[in-house]
Amino acid sequence: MEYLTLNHYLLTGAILFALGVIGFATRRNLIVMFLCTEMMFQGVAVTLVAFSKYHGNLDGQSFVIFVLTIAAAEAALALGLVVYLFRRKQTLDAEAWSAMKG
Amino acid sequence: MDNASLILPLLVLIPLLCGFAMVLLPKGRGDIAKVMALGISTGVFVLSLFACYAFDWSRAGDMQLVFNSPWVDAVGVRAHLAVDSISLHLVMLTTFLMPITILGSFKAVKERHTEFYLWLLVLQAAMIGVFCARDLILFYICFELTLVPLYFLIGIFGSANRSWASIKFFIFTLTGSVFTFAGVLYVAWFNTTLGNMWTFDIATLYEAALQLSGTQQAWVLVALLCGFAVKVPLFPVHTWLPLAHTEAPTSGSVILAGVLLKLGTYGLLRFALPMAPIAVVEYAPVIAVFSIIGIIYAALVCWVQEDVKKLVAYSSISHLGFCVLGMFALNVAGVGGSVMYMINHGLSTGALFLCVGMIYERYHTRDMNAMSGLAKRLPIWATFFVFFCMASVGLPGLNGFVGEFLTILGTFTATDVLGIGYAAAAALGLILAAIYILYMVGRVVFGPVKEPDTHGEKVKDLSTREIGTLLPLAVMCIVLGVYPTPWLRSLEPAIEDVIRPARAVLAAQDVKAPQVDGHVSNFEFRTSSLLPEAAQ
Amino acid sequence: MAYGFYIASVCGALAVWLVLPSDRRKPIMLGVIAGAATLGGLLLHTASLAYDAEQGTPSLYYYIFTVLAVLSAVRVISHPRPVYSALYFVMVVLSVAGMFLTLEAEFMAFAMIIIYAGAILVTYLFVIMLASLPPSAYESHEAPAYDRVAREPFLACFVGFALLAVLSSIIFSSVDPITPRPERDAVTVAIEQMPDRITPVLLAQNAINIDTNHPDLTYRMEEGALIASIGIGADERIELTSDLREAIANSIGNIDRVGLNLFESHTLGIELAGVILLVSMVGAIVIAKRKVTGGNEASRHEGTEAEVI
Amino acid sequence: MHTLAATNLDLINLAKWIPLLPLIALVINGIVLGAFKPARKFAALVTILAVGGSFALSVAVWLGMGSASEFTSEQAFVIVRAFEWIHIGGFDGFRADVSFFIDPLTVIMLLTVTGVGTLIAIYASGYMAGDPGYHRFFAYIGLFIFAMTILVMADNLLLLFLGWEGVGVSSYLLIGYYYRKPSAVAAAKKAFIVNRVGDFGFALGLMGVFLVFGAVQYDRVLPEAESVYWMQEHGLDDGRGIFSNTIDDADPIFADAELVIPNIVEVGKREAEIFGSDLKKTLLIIIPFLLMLGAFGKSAQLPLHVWLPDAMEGPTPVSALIHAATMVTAGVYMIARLLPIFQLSEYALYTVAIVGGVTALFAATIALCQYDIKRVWAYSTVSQLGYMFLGVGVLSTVGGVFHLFTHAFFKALLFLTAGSVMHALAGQLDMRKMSGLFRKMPVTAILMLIGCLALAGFPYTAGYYSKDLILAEALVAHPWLGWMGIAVALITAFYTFRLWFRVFTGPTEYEMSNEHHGYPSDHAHDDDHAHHGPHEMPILMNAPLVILAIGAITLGFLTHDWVKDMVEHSTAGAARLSEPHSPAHHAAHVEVDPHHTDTAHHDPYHAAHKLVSTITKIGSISMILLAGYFFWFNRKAAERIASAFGLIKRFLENKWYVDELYHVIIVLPLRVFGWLFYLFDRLIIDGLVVDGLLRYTPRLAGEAQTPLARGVLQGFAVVMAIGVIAVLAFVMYSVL
Repeated sequence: MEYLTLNHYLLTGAILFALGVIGFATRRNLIVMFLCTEMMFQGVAVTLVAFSKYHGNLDGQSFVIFVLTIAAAEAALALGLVVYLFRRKQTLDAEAWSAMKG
Repeated sequence: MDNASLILPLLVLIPLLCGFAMVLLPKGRGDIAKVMALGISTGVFVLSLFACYAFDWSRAGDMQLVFNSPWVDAVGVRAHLAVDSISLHLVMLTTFLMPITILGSFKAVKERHTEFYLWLLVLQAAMIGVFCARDLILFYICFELTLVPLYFLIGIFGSANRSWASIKFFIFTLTGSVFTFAGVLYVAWFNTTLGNMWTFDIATLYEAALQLSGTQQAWVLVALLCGFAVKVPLFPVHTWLPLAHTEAPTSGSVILAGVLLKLGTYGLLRFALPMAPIAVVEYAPVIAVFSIIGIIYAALVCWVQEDVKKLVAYSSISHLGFCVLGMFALNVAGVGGSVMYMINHGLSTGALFLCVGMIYERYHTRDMNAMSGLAKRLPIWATFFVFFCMASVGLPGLNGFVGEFLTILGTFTATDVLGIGYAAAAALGLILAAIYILYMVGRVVFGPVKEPDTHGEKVKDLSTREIGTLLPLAVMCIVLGVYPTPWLRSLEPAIEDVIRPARAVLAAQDVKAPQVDGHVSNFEFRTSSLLPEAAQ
Repeated sequence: MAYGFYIASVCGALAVWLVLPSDRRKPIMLGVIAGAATLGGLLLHTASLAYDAEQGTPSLYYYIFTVLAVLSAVRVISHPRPVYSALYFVMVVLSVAGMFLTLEAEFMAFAMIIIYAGAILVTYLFVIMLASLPPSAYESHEAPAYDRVAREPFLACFVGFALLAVLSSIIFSSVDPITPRPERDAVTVAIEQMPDRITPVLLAQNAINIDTNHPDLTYRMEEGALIASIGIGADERIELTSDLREAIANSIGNIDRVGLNLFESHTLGIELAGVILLVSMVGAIVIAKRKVTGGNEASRHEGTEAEVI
Repeated sequence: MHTLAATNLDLINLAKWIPLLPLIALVINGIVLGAFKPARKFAALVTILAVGGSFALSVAVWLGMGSASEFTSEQAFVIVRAFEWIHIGGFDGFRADVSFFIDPLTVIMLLTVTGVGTLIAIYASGYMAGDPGYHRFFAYIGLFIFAMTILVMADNLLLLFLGWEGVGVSSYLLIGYYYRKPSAVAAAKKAFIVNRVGDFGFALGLMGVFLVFGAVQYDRVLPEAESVYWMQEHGLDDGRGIFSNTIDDADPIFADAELVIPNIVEVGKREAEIFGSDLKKTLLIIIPFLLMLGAFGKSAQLPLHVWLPDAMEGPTPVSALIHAATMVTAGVYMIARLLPIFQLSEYALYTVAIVGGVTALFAATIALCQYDIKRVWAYSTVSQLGYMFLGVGVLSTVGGVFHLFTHAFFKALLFLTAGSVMHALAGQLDMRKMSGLFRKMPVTAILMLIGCLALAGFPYTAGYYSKDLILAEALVAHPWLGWMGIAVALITAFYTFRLWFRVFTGPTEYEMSNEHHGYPSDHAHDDDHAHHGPHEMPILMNAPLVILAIGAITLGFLTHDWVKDMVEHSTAGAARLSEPHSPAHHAAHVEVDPHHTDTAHHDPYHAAHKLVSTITKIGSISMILLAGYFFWFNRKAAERIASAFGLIKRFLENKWYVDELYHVIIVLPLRVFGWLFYLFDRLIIDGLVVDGLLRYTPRLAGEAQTPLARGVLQGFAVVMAIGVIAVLAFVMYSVL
């Protein structure tokens, strides 16, 4: 029972990533969209740690730290923006912000 | 590098840089802009005369005044400019027409002068660049660069439907030339497969292209035709032209008809003929048939036009049909006629557009129903107009004839490629040309006097400035019609170079002909179709 | 071999498409069944692949965490209420953390739980509370359309599972063991420790002139021991033996090692991460401090836009 | 290069000034006088001096040539080189220079053109006086004379073509001279376009000649054609020499005249080439037909005759000069000049003869029923031109050219007197509205009478001799054509005098027209005649008429032998054509008396000659009397007969409905095709394909992906995902 293959973990990561993509594309709620990006991070994190294990060094794990950092920064900024946008239009619909005007 | 080698880069750079320098002019000083533009273009013309002087006419077929410096070394792109007599004549045409065009638009352009002249000068630089470029990439850059100024000239300074016209013109020609570029890139890539370095030197690629198989050449030819046929424009990809012409300002039309259309024929001459000789020999009849359809079709369409400018635009399509036809006759007379036709069409049709523009400036309409008998009101204009119409019809002694006759003669005598039937069909265009041109002259110049409402403005005959624009053209029309010898003589060696590969293919076919059934029967079919019963 | 993944992708796509929120009635149960079947099939398939390659069967925990993670993930993207999405996301994070434990990345696992589930998700929940309608709205079908109806679900499912299909067929183009091998860890640890022991030996040998950065150093394994062989002269070599079990016992834990790795190899990265966090903090404050005057602003803004353009 | 006592090269070298003088007149009139208004009254003087100068030069060239027989025996022709024109393709390539071919035929044509041209210019200086476009008119006349002289002097087909089209364009400008009159503009257009149809044939024929003979210069083509003909006839390929000429590289501009001496060169090569190639043999057969088309267009023969009657919209001097005396005869000249080529095709000359004969009859019948004086003369011209073609077609080039020569005089006379009548009646041309004008303008009446007599072939007038020659030859060659010609001669006499009697005899009645100089007289400054009634013309206008009249009477018996001598010794000489052409042979030939060749077919010819002259003598007189009866003494009877044949009369009055026919079968379909093509262009090519298919396909493709690119973030994400998938798939399938 102690034997694992790298492929299993990669598959899990891929599934999480793919589901994140689907969620990002289908959900129209800005907050949920960001949740989905976080989910993609999760998939990536699994992959990174798996490779870290596979290669026997800790660079993968270090990168997960960075991923965490980015996720935190993103959460702070993005959620700030979401709140801001919500206050502008009273909606979280992503399509309300589809016009590219500068 | 001697001084002569700097002439060509200067020819390209002076209008380009001076054109952009005009941006610095204070706003609202259109008077400065136009005088400056006239001065610059005249200067360029003088410089091109120097080029003629520096050019060694005794070896007119060779590339001379070479300027060759590295540009993008990584892929072998070079800034390589040089001219042989064909290019030089076309450069001369460009530099000659440009001051006239600028002078002709002094009054027509009422606002945004600086922009207008800027784009004209940039256009000139690009056109000269096309004719001088000996590097494929440079050629292509200049070729496409011509689109931009004209896009703005039509889009900003055109008439009512200008924005659609400019877009259509742009997309139409750009789409075609992308394929052309793919075609020549293919040749360049093919060159590397022969174990050579990447290069876009046209002369080198000529040699490489000769190693292409027949099928490969056919594809290259198709790719080249995609762009150049649109530019020419050959039937059935001509529909952008009437629209562009009717919407373009006068000067845009003059340059478009005078020089820009020749980029297409020039491209065919420079690339199709030497790079795909086998395919050219094989498909010359097909292309000739399209040219002939264009000649007759456009001529008939001309006849039912109500808009003078549109008529002249369609006549360009008909005329350029001769140009392409002569080129694919693949003999000296045909190709020589074709090149002469390029020059002559530039002069006479350019002049016709100027004339039409003068009417438009006076009456703000080009509708034939609204005007008639203008000879009474504008005798000098009428004289010039009839004169250029006659040049356009191909009256012997005027310039149009030389090209037209030689192209048909070339077609007629090219029994190994085209032959008599093609010439006869094309010659029908002579009759039709007379019909539509005289129809126009009869309605506009002659007949009972009828003028459009000018809202109380008094219509005056041509001013000295306007005569000044038409007179040089008229003089050149006569000179080229009466004494084309210098042009023909100098073109001959260059043309021989261009058609050499195709002639070699034909010579090889002749040798093979007795064994190959197809050729013999083809030939017999062509000739026998002309035989009357009695002769057989 | 890849066809299994393709079939699974198609089924999965169908399943996700069915369970995504929509105004129309869809056979959600069918989706659930298809999804379960897909996931089960997929895992069995991978297990069999690993088995075929004689790499043994993976740990049971892996399967538990994977199933948990995937199911929660599906719920994250399919639940119409953002609060529940966020809560399911916590589940995803927890299962991923569990998976990290199976990979012997204890530090990462706990960092995940603390930072993600603890900090980030709480922020999300705050925002959701701030910016969402009351729960009653969702219950009475007055939820905003952007939560009720998924956007282009079919296309998204297609794309997502196409991605998954491609990825999985690449992943399984070769099967490689990731078995936790104590020997390998031991060797790693022993090699890490070895230089500390080598330097005094070299000093003792007065072999100062040896380039200590690039010593002529080779390792080899003999009977559960690691032997390092150092060349100090033309032919002379010194051999040092290290017991691997001892080495492991002497080695530091996962947290220390991650820390060492971070600050030894990724110093600049760590600094930059700090800067990013700082900047994002400042940015968040700036954004939050902006004054917005609600719905009126929207209409006024539209008006000015027209003028500007 | 020989210099011969009989031939003065210096004089012949003056030939290059002949076209130049009218050209200078054109430039002065068109540009200098156009810009400087007060001097415009000198326009006529400039042109008269220029054309007169050309005439003087032509006379000088004629004198320089010496006697035709001597000239021909020594050098056949002289080429005066001016400068190189179109030359491409190296030594074997196409070459056509501006250089002039002087032989007796050229000289006859030159004398006719410039002589008649001068007289008509003098007449026109009076006729056109007061017209606002005075200088313009004389500029066009200068252009015409320039082109016409180029046409007759050209040494190659292409230069001929230049003249050919040049006269066409000047004719266009002159017919449309009253450009505000729509009918004049239409007529001008018609003339040019119908001529272009002919030119189409001519141009192709020219190219055919180049393809077969490798040159278009007469001095290379004609001898070779003769030699080929000889071989065709005799089945020989013995490589005997023919004339050929060493061609020096022309000095670019104004080289001296060059005597071209026939010399033996290596020949047979090209002949062998011609006989060896099916294509070339075929071309030899069709070339004459193509050239013929050109001739028929220019000379208004069936089926391209329609433009000439309409061309009468131009000022009357123009009708006289261009559409009667000179330009329209260019076709005859061309066929005469290229006779060796026409001979090579079995049926070519026969066709020419048939078309000529049929046209003569056809036009004469129409002339019978026309009421417009100028139209009667126009159809008469078409008919007489038919005679000339008949003459050339039966190898009687002497007859054809002689008739051309005399016709120029009497038809010019007829037109100009018609112009005088028109001038007197303020533009009235309808003979139903005039009668008994003899009392008002006797001089004009007598002058026209002389012209009419010559046209009717009254014994011993000019027309009698020339017509006689043609008819006799025709009767020998193709009897049915001969008889048809005789019938036409009778009809001609009748309609000619129908006109004269109606206009000048009977009770004096007339109705003035309100038109003069082409326009309704809204500007009355020059219409003082309207107040005075018909009157005689001033002496300035009558003097040239008198000269023409004298010519019309005397030229026949005075110049009969001269013309024969000239033509027989030109390249068009029938004698040369039937003889082989080795230089040796040629030299032998010269010793023979020119009349000697006639003895070859002495008996039939002389019998025919006698027959014809008897018939025409009696016939013309009786027809004149008949016309006199109907149109002088008993006009009622004429009307009764006319009404009895109402249907035929209407048919003839409407010119056999040829115009209408052409309109329906050619013009209308072309126009319809024009519209259809335009619609096709706009709707199908531009509309459906370009704006539809080509424009909307990318557009639809774009529309299809708008859900992804509507500006919503997710769309971009999906596109990005698709891109990632594509890359991964590519990696997977290509790398892994």
